[in-house]
This record gives sequence, structure tokens and C-alpha cells, in this order.
Amino acid sequence: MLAEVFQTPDTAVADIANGATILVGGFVSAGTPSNLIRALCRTGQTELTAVANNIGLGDLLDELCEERQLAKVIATFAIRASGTRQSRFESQYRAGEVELELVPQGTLIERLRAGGAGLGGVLTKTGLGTMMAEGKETLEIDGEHWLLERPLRGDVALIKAWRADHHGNLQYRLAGLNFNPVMATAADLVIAEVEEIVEPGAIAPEQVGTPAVYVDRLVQCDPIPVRWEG
Amino acid sequence: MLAEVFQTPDTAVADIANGATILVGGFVSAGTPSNLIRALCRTGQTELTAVANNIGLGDLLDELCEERQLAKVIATFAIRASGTRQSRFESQYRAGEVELELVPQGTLIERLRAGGAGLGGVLTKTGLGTMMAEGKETLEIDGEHWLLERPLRGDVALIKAWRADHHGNLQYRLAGLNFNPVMATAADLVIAEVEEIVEPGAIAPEQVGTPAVYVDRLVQCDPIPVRWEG
Amino acid sequence: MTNSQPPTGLSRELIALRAARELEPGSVVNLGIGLPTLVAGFVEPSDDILFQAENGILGYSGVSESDFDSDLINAGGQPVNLVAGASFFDTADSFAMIRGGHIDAAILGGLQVSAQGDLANWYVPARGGGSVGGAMDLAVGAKKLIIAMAHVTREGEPRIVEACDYPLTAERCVDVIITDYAVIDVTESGFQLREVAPGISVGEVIDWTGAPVNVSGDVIEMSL
Amino acid sequence: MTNSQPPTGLSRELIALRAARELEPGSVVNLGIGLPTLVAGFVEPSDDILFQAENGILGYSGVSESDFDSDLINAGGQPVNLVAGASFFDTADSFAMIRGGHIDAAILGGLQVSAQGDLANWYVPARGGGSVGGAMDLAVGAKKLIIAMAHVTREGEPRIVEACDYPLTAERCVDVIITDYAVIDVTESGFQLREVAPGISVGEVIDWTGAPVNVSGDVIEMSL
Repeated sequence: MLAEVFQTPDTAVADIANGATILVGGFVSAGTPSNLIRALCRTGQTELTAVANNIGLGDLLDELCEERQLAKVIATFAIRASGTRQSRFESQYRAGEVELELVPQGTLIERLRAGGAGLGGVLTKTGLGTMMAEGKETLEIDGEHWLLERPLRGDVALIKAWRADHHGNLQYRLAGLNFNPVMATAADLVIAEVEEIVEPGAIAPEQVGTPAVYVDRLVQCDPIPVRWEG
Repeated sequence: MLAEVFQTPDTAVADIANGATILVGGFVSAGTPSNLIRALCRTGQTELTAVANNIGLGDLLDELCEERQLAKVIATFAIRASGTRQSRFESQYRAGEVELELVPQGTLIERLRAGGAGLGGVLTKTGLGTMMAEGKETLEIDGEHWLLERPLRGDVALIKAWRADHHGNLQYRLAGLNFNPVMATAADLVIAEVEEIVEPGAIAPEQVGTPAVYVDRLVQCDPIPVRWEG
Repeated sequence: MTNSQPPTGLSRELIALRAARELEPGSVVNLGIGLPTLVAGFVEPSDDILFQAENGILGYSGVSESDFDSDLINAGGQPVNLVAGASFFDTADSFAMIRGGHIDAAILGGLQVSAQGDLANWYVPARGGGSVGGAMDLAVGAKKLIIAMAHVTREGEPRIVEACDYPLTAERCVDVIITDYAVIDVTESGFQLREVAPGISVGEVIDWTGAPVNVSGDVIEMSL
Repeated sequence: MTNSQPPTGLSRELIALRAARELEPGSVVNLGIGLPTLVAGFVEPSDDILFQAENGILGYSGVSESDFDSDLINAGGQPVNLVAGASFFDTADSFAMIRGGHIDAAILGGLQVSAQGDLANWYVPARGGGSVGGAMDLAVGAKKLIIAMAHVTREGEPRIVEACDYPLTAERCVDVIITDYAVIDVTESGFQLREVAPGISVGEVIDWTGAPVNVSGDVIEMSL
């Protein structure tokens, strides 16, 4: 039950397999597990599917494109509005070398929540009448139409919190929560990067953002600052 | 936007209509808006539908049965396992005077969440192959079967928190959260009973359990202690 | 089943003790109301078991004997103590944890268990009404479902049966049954006797069980 | 629409200022990336407007000029300041708030708006790919949807059209359009001109709009 503490991000991600689906927490600079992303790059594993809010917008996820480790990205922001600067991801996407599944943000988080919460799908109005509804079922319930979206899970989740205790309880700061708490529920193996590891009890029970049950591995790292380049 | 502060629970609930559907937060003794429940009794309004985790198990909701104010209860615990003591609710239920819709706890909270979050329903395995599935649709998605449960909302939610600020942000203590945060999202009018009202900023942004957007009315009361009589 | 008087088996406390022994160290466990609640009193802190309560606690250590805080209760409404490293969350998050398969084991009470592992534990037809609480979600969501109950009803009727005639909690969900007479695994091929309580014979278990029980393996006496 | 050069209307800042005036005191408002972000700079603290950011903030007061904290950004990745009484939450709770109809108004950028209120704002066919972020959820969930955009494209093509030919963000969602030329309401019977920008005539608005615009009511000049 106790989370396992790894000394380096590289050892924490060493056994991620080729072809794995990886949930990556964070929203641009906030709550982004940059040390784990860089370590994942260094594993050299390929054919990965990354599920994240954004790629190539100042985040480090784009570095996975350097050596073409990504086969597919599921994200909400992946292509800049302006064409003046292209991320590596965008270049590879336009060359047909990597697949992109663009998902509305509220649908992405709810699909992940369904995957983590044992629910069979998401019934949303978001995307109805748009390209997002193509090829998907629409249900009529009591006279209203809803788009059925599938649950989404990962083999691995890479998340970032402010502090952890040795049980694996995580505490977030400011807007560092975003996708992290839900992604922590929706993967078979959850690896958390934190700035500090403290004794159980040092995080008040009311301030736990992700309960220990969800966290398998911890690694303490200085955060790598990143910034939006929208 | 600022929540309106009422001086008494009676004035806070005075305009609840006959026939209203009322979500009532709390889990037996924890986070139960007992002052608001008693004030609702004193309104004398009838034909009410109450949605709550429990009725007649040490809670005060049972007092609404004294003057037969309830037409229907939607709950997870409503009948004691032992028949030696009957609540007023149970007596009236057995006499056919009040309707009971029994709902699994995880389904009840998720139906409320769907009602508050703009989702069209809940797809769960809970209740499949049981009485709970009678008369409901079952969906097959990618070869698995799921029970479709409807969203649930209230005209009014009566909730309890530890502290509020004047914006309406609520802070909970210990296990006082339970149904309260979700119920606060799923009603047209949300009335919160709190032990203290503080200035905005006194509750740290990370410690807000229910953001101000959800709360319409506040009333400061000393909590009424109740205890399980299972 | 016979028409004679059923034998006296373990006390509720000893059933709870035996159920506690069924838990893996380091696991996350939910305890149902009633007998299962007693299990929390029979685990050692060194087992690192985290108890989850439906009402939104991970990490309580058992029922509190000290002052009652109305906001610090388990799902049975009893006051509890916390371990270091506990956490609180709302009911939606609690059942995401339960339904999503994040609970290693649940120990629930039972009224009937069938040979294919169906559970009935929330509704006594003779009484009607019923209370379901989190039982259906736990039965569906817990990775391992342990039922702790008396082997027979007060009237001497078996609770372990070919098919439940009480309304179901969930189908094909029970892994292990721990009673005052025995530990019985629910397998693909039906009930498998694993242990008998001190003073109870294999024959008595068979007699007081309402469905075939496989006794082909090593049946040992419970160590308590 | 004519083939002549489109007139010069309001600056981005003045569009944002006019959009800010459209907000009700005490309301909860989400601002899209780009031009709409500027709106936060044009509301008064006394208006008690709470800005919500998709990434999990209720109550930021605008873009921060001081130190950058990587964990304190809006949905556009910009550092923000907080008001007293702000709160943080995760993305699931943020979109429950948005999708559930708890946001009084959203101000989003637009590429095209149709006469029945369809919005296209996430995908430029000529560029392909696109980024959707929270736009579709906001378009569906906000109680009032205000689109702040340039009245015509850089090439002089109307953005306010009979039917969108860009991929939609959502159908029948737009309530008001605020451009460098005009304030136009989207009504049951199509576009209704409410205000023109200083220096822009009613005729010019009609000329540079790609669908009929009703001017039957009192059309006034924007007060800025």
C-alpha cells in the first residue's frame, strides 16, 4: 500500500513499455510533471500514446517528438492558432507521422473520470452537431439528445503534485490540480513527481487532493519551469 | 453574486413551495443541515420530495413526517434492518402514505452529479441484475452491459458546511463533506447552514470545498447534534 | 440441511477476527455495517491496512471510545479514530474509488450467497422496504468481496444456497464466505470448503449448507 | 458585402472594453483565450464579477504583471492575480461548473457566427488540425455566450454569415456578437443590430455582414 519512493525520475519510469498509453497531468505550466516527461524521453520507448491537455505549447511533452516516440496524442490543445511557429508535434502531425485525437476539454476530463470511476461512458451535449460527433452514437433520453463518449484509461499516469506523504497522499498548490487528480484514478500505474515528501500526518486529511490509494510511485524533484508559448 | 445572509433558518427557507423537491446534504450526523431541516418543518409546506442519504436513522429529516409534509423520499437508507423500532417515515411508508425510491449510494451521488454537471445520465454496473434495474434501460457498449440512470436535481438544496465567506465559498471539516458539495451543484436554490461566516479571503482558495458560484443563501447557526440509531 | 438444531459456531467477534486474517497487508478495505465493522478492531497497525468508509474517509483505525464528533463517523454512523495519513473526500469521490475498482477488499454482511456468487444482503422480503446504502456499489466494485455472516438464519435455514430467493445485491460478486461454521470459497465450480471452525465438522457444514460444497481439497481447522 | 476596403473599427482593447460593459454586476464569467482575456482589465472591483478559468480557478482578477508562478495561470497560460474569496478546483469540477450551467456568461473569440447562432471558433480549414480547449463546453454550457471578434477577416470576408462554412464549435449557442463595428444580438429571427461603433455607419455594418441584419429597433452608438 505504501507508495514506493524512487530516487530519480529515470528509475521511476524505467519499466514503461513500448506502445504504452500514458496520461500526463498538468495544464501548460501548472502541475506539469516535467521531470517525469524528460525521463520518459530518456527511456527511448516508442509507439507511445500520450493523453494530455496540451502538447507543443511551452510544455515539454513536445520533446517526445524529437526522437519520434509518440504514435498518437489525445489532447485538447495541440495546434497553435497561428501558423508562424510549429511545434515538433505539429510538424510531424502535418507530415502524417503521428495521429491526433482532439477532444473537448470537458469531455476529455469526464472520459478520464469515467475510466477511473467505473462508469460506462459520458453523456454530454458538448460536440453535438460538430465534427466531434462524427462516428459516435447519439442517445435520445426523455426527448433530449446526448453524445455518448467512451471512458478513457492509461497504462501509466505521470502526475505532479506539490507534496506527498509516504503513504502516497498528494497535496496540490494553487491551480496545480487541473488534470492530475482525475488522471491519478484512471491508470494502472500512477507515478507522481513532487517537490517534497513528508511523513504521514504532515498533510492534513482535509488537504489531501489525491488519496494514497491511487499513487504507486513517488519521486522528489525540483520542478522544471515551463511557460506557455501560445 | 454575493451570497445573501439570512438571520434565521426560518427566513432562509420561508419561500420554499409546496411540492418542491429538496436535496438534503449530510450523512447521518456528519454535515447534516439540521437547523434548516427543522426550519423546513416549521414552514408547514407539504407534498415535498426529499432526496437524502438517510431518513429516520437518528437524523431530523424524520420530523418532516410528523405533520406528513413528505410525499416522496429518494434515499439509500430509509428502513432499519431490525423491525423493533420504526421511524415515523417507516410507519407512513408501510401504511402506503409516502413513496420511497431506494437508490444505491454510488448511483444516488452520481445521478446528482450528472444533474449538476450537465450530463445526460449515468452508466453504471451497480444494480444490474437486481430490482434496481427494473423498468430501466440497459445499454450495451463495446460488449459490456451498463444500467442507464437518470440525472437528478432539486428545486432547493439544504446543505451544511463548517464555515462560509460572504461570497458564499464553503469550507467543510472532517467527514462533513459527503453529499453536500455535489448537492450544492444540483439545485436551483442552494441554502447553506454554517457555523461561522468570515470575510472573503479568510478561507484559503485551496480549502474551499464548494465554490461561491453555487451558494445562494447563508445562515449561521449552532449545529444541532444528531446521532445514528441504526 | 437437517431438521435438528443447528450447532453453535463462532461468536460474531471470532467471525470478525477470522475475516481480518483474510486481509492482505497493505490493502485498502471497506467494512460494511454490523458485524464487518468489528473487523477494524482485529488488524494490527503493522498490517498497514487502510480502511475506507463510503461517507468519505480513507484511513480510519476503528471505532472511537472517546468523545463523539458528529463530523467524524464511519458509514455506520459510529465515531472513528484516524490514522496518520488519512484523507477526507466527498461521496462522489468515495464511490469513484469504490466503483472504479480501487478498493482491494470489502467485507460485507450477507443474507444469502448463491453457488455462482450472487449476493443478497439488503432486503428481507418478509420485512420489505430495505436499505441499500453502498452495498451494491461495493459488491460490484471491490476487487475481492468477502461475506461475513451467520451460516444459517435464526430459524435454522441455510444462507448459503443454490440460488438466492431474496432480492439480489449483485450477481457473481462473492469471492469468500466467512461464517460461524466455515470459510468457503466461491469458485467457478461452486462452493469449495477451505476451513471449518473449531468444534464444527465437515459433515455439519455440508448439512447446514443449502447447496453442494466441494470438500475435495485440504480442509483445515480455522486458526484463530 | 462590397469589394471595397473594409472600414477600420475599434481596436482590440475597445472591443474588450465594450464586451466588459455587457457583463452583469455580480456575475460569473469565463473569458476565452486571446482578445477576450483583455476583458478582465476593464471591469471594476465594485462590479463583483468573478472570473472563472477552465484550468480550475474561480476569482482571478486579471493578468499579473509581477512574478510568474507556474501553478497560478489562467487557461491561456498567463499568470494571474486572485481576488479575496477565490477558489481552486480540478478540471472535472471546473467543467461540471461550465457544462452544468453555472457560468453566467462566457466571452469567446469567433471565426464565424451564423444567423441561427451557430459558432465556429476552433478550426481554420485552410490550416487544419485545430485546438478546441474548453470552447465547445463553454458554448454549450454558459448561460449567455458573447462572441468578441473582428467583424471581417483580414481578407475582408464577413465573419457574420448566413451559415458557417467553418467546422462548428456548437449549434445555436451565440447570444451577442461584439465586433470592431457593432453589437449584434442573435435572436429567434436572426441578427438584430443594437449598436454601432463610433465612426461606423449602419450601412457599413450591413455591407460587411454576410447575412441580413435587422435594423428596425433603436440602433445607438456604442458608449465607450
